[in-house]
Amino acid sequence: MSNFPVDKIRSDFPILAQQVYKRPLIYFDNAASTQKPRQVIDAIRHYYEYDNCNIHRGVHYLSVKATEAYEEVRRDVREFVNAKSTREIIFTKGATESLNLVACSFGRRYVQPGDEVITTIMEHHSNFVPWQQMCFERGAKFRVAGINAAGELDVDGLKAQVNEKTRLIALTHVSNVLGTINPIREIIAFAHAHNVPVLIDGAQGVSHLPVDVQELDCDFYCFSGHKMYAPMGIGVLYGKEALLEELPPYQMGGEMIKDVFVDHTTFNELPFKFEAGTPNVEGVMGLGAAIRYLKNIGMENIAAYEADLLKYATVKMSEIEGIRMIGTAKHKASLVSFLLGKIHPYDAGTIIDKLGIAVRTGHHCAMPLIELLQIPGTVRASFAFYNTEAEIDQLVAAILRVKKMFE
Amino acid sequence: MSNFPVDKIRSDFPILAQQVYKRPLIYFDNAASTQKPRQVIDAIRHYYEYDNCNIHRGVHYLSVKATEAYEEVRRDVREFVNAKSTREIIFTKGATESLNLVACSFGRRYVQPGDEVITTIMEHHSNFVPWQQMCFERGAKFRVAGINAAGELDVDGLKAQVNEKTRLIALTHVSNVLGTINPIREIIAFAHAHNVPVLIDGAQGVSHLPVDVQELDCDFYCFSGHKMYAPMGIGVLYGKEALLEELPPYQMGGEMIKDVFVDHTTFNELPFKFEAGTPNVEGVMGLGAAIRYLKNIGMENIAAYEADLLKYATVKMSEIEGIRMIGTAKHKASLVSFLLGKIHPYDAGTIIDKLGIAVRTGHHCAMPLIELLQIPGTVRASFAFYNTEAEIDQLVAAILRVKKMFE
Amino acid sequence: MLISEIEEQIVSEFSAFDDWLDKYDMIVEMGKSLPLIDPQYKTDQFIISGCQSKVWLHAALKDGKVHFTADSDAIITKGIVSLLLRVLSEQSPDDIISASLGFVDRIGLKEHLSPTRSNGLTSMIKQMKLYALVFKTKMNQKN
Amino acid sequence: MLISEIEEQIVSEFSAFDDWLDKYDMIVEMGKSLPLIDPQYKTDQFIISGCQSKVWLHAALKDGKVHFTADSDAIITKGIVSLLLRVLSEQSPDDIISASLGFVDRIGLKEHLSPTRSNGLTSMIKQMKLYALVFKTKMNQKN
Ligand SMILES: Cc1ncc(COP(=O)(O)O)c(C=O)c1O
Ligand SMILES: Cc1ncc(COP(=O)(O)O)c(C=O)c1O
Repeated sequence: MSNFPVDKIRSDFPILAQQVYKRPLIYFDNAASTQKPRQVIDAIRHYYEYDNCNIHRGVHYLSVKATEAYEEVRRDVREFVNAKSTREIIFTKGATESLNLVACSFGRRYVQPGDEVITTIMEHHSNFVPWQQMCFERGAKFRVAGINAAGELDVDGLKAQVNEKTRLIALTHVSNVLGTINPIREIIAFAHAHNVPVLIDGAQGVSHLPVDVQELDCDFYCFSGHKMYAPMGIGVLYGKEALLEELPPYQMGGEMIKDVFVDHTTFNELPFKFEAGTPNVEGVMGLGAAIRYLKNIGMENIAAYEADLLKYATVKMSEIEGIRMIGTAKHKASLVSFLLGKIHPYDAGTIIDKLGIAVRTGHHCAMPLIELLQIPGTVRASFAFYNTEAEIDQLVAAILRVKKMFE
Repeated sequence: MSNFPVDKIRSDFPILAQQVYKRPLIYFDNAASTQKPRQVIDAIRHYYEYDNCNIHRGVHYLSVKATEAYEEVRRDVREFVNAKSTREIIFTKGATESLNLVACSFGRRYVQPGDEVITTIMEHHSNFVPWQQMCFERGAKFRVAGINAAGELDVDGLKAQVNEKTRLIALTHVSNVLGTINPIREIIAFAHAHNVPVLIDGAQGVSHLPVDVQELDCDFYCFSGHKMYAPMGIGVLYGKEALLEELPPYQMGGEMIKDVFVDHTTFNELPFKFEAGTPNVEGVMGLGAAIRYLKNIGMENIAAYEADLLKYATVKMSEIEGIRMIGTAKHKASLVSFLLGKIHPYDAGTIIDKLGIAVRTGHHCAMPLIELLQIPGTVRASFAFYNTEAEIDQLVAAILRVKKMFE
Repeated sequence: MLISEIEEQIVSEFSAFDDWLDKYDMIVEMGKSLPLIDPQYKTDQFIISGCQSKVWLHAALKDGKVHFTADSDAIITKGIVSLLLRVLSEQSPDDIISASLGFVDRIGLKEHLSPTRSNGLTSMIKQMKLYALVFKTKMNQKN
Repeated sequence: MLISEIEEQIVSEFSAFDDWLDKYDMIVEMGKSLPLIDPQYKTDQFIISGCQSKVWLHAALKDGKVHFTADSDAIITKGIVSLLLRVLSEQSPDDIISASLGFVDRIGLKEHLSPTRSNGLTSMIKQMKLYALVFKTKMNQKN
């Protein structure tokens, strides 16, 4: 931990120098959205000052330059998650769109009445509702795997739900409420043994852990740029080429089209087939800069530093009387959800905020989980590699202040 | 024309100082995507340096601040197009997504086998293929209105296609190939007299003309930020509240959700009902800055200046021997599409580019129109209010050079 | 007392505090002392759901004045609810409908009433005004 | 001649021009002098469609060498096609498959072969190598 260059890293993030309520900002809402390093902000500015243009199909200088830069980032993303081919990397506007795209196109292609789709009770709404609604629409059965008391996936229960009618398993890499890192490799191997493809919601995975989609052997992997230090409005869908080839296109227009006639239309090849409309080239430039930034630090180093932060926070916070940690899985990403006695998360969050610390409170878009746990929500502090132990100490002090106030 | 402050305006656009092939850039590809003023670029930077955060549902300082800024821009957009209520302003990733959203949700709600949808032969693929495919899927008839020799919509022909089975008319405000400004008010009035709602593709309208959706009385109006000096990855769908209320949601997840249970989900109110996933707050901030910038200059002034540019270009270019103007409508926005004798657009565009002038060549994502005209595409110079007559003179010189080279 | 008078009163009470913590301490106290709502009204039918905290609201018309009772599962919300009740309860429908409630802003709690802050309080005010409107319509019909 | 030798030849021919306009003049000339493709091959079956210009390509195997003929509706494309034919036509399938075609970059026409430039030329090279591969397989089967 001592040789992780956190001071240098902090100086890359202009917003961390910001004051809120006359106190230095402590930003622990990273699971909602991460802050952006100078390198990403500069990449956006540079793009608009020198290269901005609509891409593909243009023959002029800027268009060729912007197109090449855009496709270069596709290669960077391919490498970042170790996909086999750039044909497997689709740019979307975010994880939610990636998930909706697959739910829609996979559903239309493969899901018939009586079929089944399995997800889990710890999913974010974005990986729950698209499947639920698609199943309703197509007359399929929507199955939901459970968890144990520590907030770990009931893997045996999930496996027991797999049968010959199962068309897909959609589950999260990391829970955004519990922090639980799911044993996705094991589940993928099991599912494949039963010929069931697996989609991984990597929105909370890719910013914390090195991801290798070939090693995982997952069929789809979805994530958002804004949760991995890149701009908003850009996301990625990774899919195995053979599967993506089979899926019908999702939105229509732009580069996803090959030929249009009054009575029919033919579609472009992968990956363009799924990229409708003028793409968010700016977002892609920013994503490229973010990936270069992360590569520079090293995902392994980030994971190790964040694991230390999590350990530190867990120890320090567990010492607080009356605290209840929500999510105590053995394998956890760097976030802590908690409740303080009978204090409502909204009350706690309001006071913690006034002390300059940004935490998130509420159901974190995972209402089925919150309902299962029969709690009013949680307070969640989620750490990034620019956070420090000193900041965690401040959080502990703030929590003590909250307790004093409400108890 | 003389008192339009074009020099001052040009100095707001950093990219216009850019050199390509050692020549000052002349950017005439504005219909594909416009350049961004400093004010927009700075708004993005400021957002990431001071306010960046995921919005809605957060109780902490940054989240409240970013949410308020986001909703403030919704009010700005409402005013910009004069919608009745902010509930009618949906943020999307672009015109293409807006159009796909309506095609999908409207189709599911209102289009049955045997019904009909009317569009026109001059549509951009993004306002053609979504309807075509939706009609195929739902067993509806896809009808296409034609044009006359000047590239003007055959309004009588379109009216004659309206019958009791017509569910919607989808047409463009301004053609991105021909420049034609369609008589949408007349068509909307006619359609409403037959109880048919009308969707307007405003991607090429909103940056050139003052738009008042209440005065037009259109039912939907769609546009992209990046074609109106705002960032990429952001767009708008305007829809009449009563209609939007009736449409089922499109993508699932995020703020569009009210309550989720394992066996059902309820959805949020307008406008949130159609905004799934973490929104592109950055894009919205940029859109707000762009709208303020445009308001400052005045859409009337912009329209007048661009009309002068168009007139100048039309006169000067018509003097070129062998030039064929594609699109000579009486009401035209500031773009010229043309062909030079038998010279292929690709050849012309390649040489014009080498002379530092960005024009677009090809079918401009309007293949049905290009097919109808039986041409290999066009060369298109599309003007923005930062362009000048002197730049048009250079284009004329470049065209003469092209003719010398290929004839 | 007039709504505007009560608002002034609250503003002057709060002006005694320099420190935001003291302000919140006071709100917490007020939250704790909010008269209990009749349990029969603490059901889903009377809930005003925000993302963060639940608010239950009930209203009755007595002698031309609206009598509100309310509760919340979060104490800060409850404190602000109690302020709203102090201002709006026992007032005439007309006065409630036209109340601007600027005091919340002036005592430095604006963010709790921001329409973009999903805490149910904005919906609560909307609901209170709606009740007032319904009562007003009823009263007019009787005349 | 070897593919690499022809490439060198072209590079040295082009090195005579300082001005890009002269380069393009030369390409236009080459485009105009490209031998006509047999009209029976100028059909949709032999088209390689890019967004910008159409390219028609035909290939035949003669004495272990591939004989290409091609055409395009755009003259610049045709000029570059003629360069590609000069390099790749009458070569063995193996040599075609392994050709790197770095000359296009070296003579400053790189953008015309960029895979992101939708002009059909990239697909044309792909198609030429595919023909070579098919012929190679055929030849091997015969042996
Ligand atoms: C686990 C998980 N999945 C999906 C999402 C949705 O991501 P986005 O809102 O960026 O589309 C989130 C974040 O909100 C998340 O935490
Ligand atoms: C008339 C018209 N409609 C729709 C679009 C699609 O816009 P976007 O690609 O920004 O979604 C365009 C631009 O490409 C257009 O010119």
